[in-house]
Amino acid sequence: MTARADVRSGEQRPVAVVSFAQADNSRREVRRNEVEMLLPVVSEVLGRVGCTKDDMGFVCSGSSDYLVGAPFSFVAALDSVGAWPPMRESHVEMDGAFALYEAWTVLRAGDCDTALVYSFGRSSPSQLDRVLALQLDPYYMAPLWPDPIALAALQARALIDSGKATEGDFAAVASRNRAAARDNPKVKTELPDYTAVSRMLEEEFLVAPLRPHTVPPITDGAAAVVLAAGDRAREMCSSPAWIVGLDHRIETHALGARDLSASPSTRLAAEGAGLGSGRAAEVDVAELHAPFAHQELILCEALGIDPASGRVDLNPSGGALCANALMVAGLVRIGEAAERVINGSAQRALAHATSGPCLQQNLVCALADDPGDGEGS
Amino acid sequence: MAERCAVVGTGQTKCTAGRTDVSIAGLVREAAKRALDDASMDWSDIDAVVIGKAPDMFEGVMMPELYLAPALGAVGKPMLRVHTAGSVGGSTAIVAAHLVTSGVHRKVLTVAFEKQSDSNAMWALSVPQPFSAPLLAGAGGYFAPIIRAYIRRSNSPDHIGIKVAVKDRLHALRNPYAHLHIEDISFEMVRDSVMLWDPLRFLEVCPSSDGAAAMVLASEDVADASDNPAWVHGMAMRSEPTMFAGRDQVNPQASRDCAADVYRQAGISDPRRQFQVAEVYVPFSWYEPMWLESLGFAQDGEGWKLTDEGATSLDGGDIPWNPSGGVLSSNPIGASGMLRFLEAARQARGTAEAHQVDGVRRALGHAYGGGSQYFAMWVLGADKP
Amino acid sequence: MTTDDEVIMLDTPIRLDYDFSAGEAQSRFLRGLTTGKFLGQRCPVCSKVYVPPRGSCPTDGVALAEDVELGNSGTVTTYCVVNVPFQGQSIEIPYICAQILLDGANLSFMGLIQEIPADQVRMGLRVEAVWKDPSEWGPTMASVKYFKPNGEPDADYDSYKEYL
Amino acid sequence: MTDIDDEVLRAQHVLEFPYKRSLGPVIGAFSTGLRDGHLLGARTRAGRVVFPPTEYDPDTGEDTDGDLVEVGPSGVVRSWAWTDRPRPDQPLDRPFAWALVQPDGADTSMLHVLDAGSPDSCYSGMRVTARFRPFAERVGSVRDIEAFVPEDAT
Repeated sequence: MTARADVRSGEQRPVAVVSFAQADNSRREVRRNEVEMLLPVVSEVLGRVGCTKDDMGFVCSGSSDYLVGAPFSFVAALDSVGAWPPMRESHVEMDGAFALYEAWTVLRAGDCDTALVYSFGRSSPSQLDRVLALQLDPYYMAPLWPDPIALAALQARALIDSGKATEGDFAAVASRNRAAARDNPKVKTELPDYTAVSRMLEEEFLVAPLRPHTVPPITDGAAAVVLAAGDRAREMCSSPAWIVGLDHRIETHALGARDLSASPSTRLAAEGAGLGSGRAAEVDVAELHAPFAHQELILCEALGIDPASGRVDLNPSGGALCANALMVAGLVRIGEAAERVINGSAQRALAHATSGPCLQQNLVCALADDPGDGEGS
Repeated sequence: MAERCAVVGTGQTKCTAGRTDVSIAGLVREAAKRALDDASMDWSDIDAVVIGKAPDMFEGVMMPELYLAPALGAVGKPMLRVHTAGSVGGSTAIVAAHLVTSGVHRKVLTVAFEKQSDSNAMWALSVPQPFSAPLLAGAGGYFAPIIRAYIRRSNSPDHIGIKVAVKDRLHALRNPYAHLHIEDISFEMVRDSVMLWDPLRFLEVCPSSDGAAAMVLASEDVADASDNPAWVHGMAMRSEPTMFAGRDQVNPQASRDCAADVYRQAGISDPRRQFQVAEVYVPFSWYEPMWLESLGFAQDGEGWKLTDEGATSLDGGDIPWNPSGGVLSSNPIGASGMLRFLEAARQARGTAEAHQVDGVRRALGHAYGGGSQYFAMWVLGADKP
Repeated sequence: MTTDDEVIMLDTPIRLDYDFSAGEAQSRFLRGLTTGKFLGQRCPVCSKVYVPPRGSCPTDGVALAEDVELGNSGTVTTYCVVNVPFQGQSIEIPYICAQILLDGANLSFMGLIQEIPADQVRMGLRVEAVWKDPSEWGPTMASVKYFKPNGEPDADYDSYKEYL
Repeated sequence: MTDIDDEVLRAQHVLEFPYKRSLGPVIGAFSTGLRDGHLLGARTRAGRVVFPPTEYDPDTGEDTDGDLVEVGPSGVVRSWAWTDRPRPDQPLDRPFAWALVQPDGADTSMLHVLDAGSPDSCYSGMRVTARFRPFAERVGSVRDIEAFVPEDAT
């Protein structure tokens, strides 16, 4: 705002992801608390671009008090950054992907050139099946204490009923993601080693029609990203992952007022990010935040990506189905996608993050090795 | 890059100890609909919604933006949920303003609320944690020692806190939305109220309220077409750690840095003269003189003198502080910061009715939270920057 | 049916159980309490000693590495007199809640002051920890009953003014 | 206990509060209706009936009509998910199906449970009806409906 006279050009300067780091996604992090998990991640993400905390113009984080079981849990986490001298800092009670969105608006407004975004979430200490019931309408749904697998199962049933997918399709999604996760050293969620669809379909139902392979593991994790604008990004990174489009949309809340077999908010967010009208199918890699196997199919349909075509490398990280640290997994999707642009293995990438039951809220981020390569906002 | 931004609508609920006539959605809609009406807009006019509140444990609803999205007309739109402790209402407005200054959106609805009566504020603010030290005294017990340190440092006379408490409650009598309306408030009444956390008396402490606040923020083209926009001349946030060696909790560096940043943006060098009004987060009476100094309205050690001479009163003061009655008169925690930011907007727009200060050209809105470690401020002006 | 008969409130009790783990740094401090010791940690960058340690230096953002054992004595930097019966608190009011800076530490923590009339507590008062019987020591600050005056002359204001 | 657990202290932490929620006019009227054995929905400006009713149109945010309309008590299952392992505090302690039930006369569905004995008897589109708790046990909560049951079983 300060240099308004100089910068009111109408042109938005480009913003890029220049660094990404994540903790091991573990089934149960017992030894370290949230701050102790974050410390090495923040240190690594800054170190990769030769920065210290003092180089960051803005800091934004994402986390949830209910995962910790304590109010103001993000306050102590700030200690992992070392917020001294005082920092320009903010926090969303959401996945870190939405913290990244906030940081992106700050950088676009030209108030500063760099931002650190981080998030943390340990699901293992809590009764996650009960905690997540508290995300629901407190009058009509939460008093029934539905668990997240039950809600996802209602969505999976709706998808099957729509004729768009089968249980075999769910298993195929799980098989591909699990195979990919084997190559991801950050996934340590103790998943079964088999990937054969036939074997997966022999598993007993958790909540029908969902079997264990369609459900994410309880995961503890932390992640961080550095954003930079314009020339600063080019200084910090030889091939920044430019954010050429970023948008997110939310749907109504009552499950019974939604078509659970579709994701109109993902479609809208993709359009807003410049990846509508089939353009999402032209990216090299897509990291979709689909904690449940059937949700990847719903997202692909909304984005216009045909999983069978092989044209788009889908969830090369193994996806949230194999490592789903709450409040973290969305930011990890952006980090994983950006990493592939930064290391040159992809020119264009799509990252997606979700929030709420049955994909209620969805964010789409378009990344490219060329800042001019996008039509998004 | 940085587009101009203005407040074109404000709305708030009546604050009470328990808004038991409404649901959570009903509470936030009451504020949001008033803001939309004030802006002559409808739900469909809004591009994005930014909501803020303090810990989810207050209402026992995790990430309530999910449940509240349809109640705030956000379906099919972007929605963000901010949480930065007690400053959250102010931070939420700033996050919403960034959606406009970044050129991403033109019309943003921002809402903050707390429905503390669904649980109990004292419990929700300090849920006992395993292994942590037994809780000794609650929020007042955290801040009272800091106040004692201020009194020692400034050599302030003991009655200053009482004067602030009386002044803000007198202001509240002009504000129909305020929680506390103590018709016969007096120096003696405050002085004789029970000493809770010495040096803080019962009537020097904020209440626990239910309430919500909302604003419509707009881009320059939209604001130009509205009657009386309050333009954002500057906005800033600063945070520092809760506890570290050598921390000045009386006058935190984050507070001073945040003020310096927002003043630089708005071209403020003499806040007492250049502002006509300030709405500042004062949950405990003594925080008025402390923030008067920290925010540069008075020299170090002399903030209490402004209070003592009545400079901060609506009745004849040259720089009224908290014309709405402030946090001391209404404290729905998640909304409290936004109520400060909102009052600054009403003052700059000239819509503050019975608590309007004459001739406001620039107003300061301020919020803080945590252990005096999270700060959010904005400067609004009647004129386009 | 009368209006009095309408349902206007709903009870929705919520209980969640957590398996809380203290983390490495806090665990070391808590284990110290089980042996009657205050264990702090020193920041490798700024050399300041934090007790209780928080896992990292809040200003430098680095892990604290070096353990430091502190003594029992310290200084009241500031305090308040509590006159409100606080939830879960069984101490007779009024009582004194003080910020106590242990000798050798660079961060104060809140503690209870006893064995002195409330109106005689002052900033700069020198105090020492009164521990419970060793059989009652556990991984909690409750191993310390309270702090009491240790008889030393008051500390000079300049010695603790940075820790208010 | 492993060595790691020995190094790091752990304890059970209970986060518990008896929340009391005020309902406001629409949820209050719905709850009163439930207590009295009726299912009530709210009409939107576009003429759709939202069930369970909210003060607002779930798609647009517009106010709904304050006068609720009776729906059900029978309706159609829109989706269902069978569980053999009910969890604590869930409505039934024997195997059941979670279900989205759209009562006759409503345009949206409610999350509740279906007491149908076996997954083999469940299908989307099946007709069901609400089985209320005895009047003396009803308080105006969604749990005043014990479960939905197949209509042909009643």
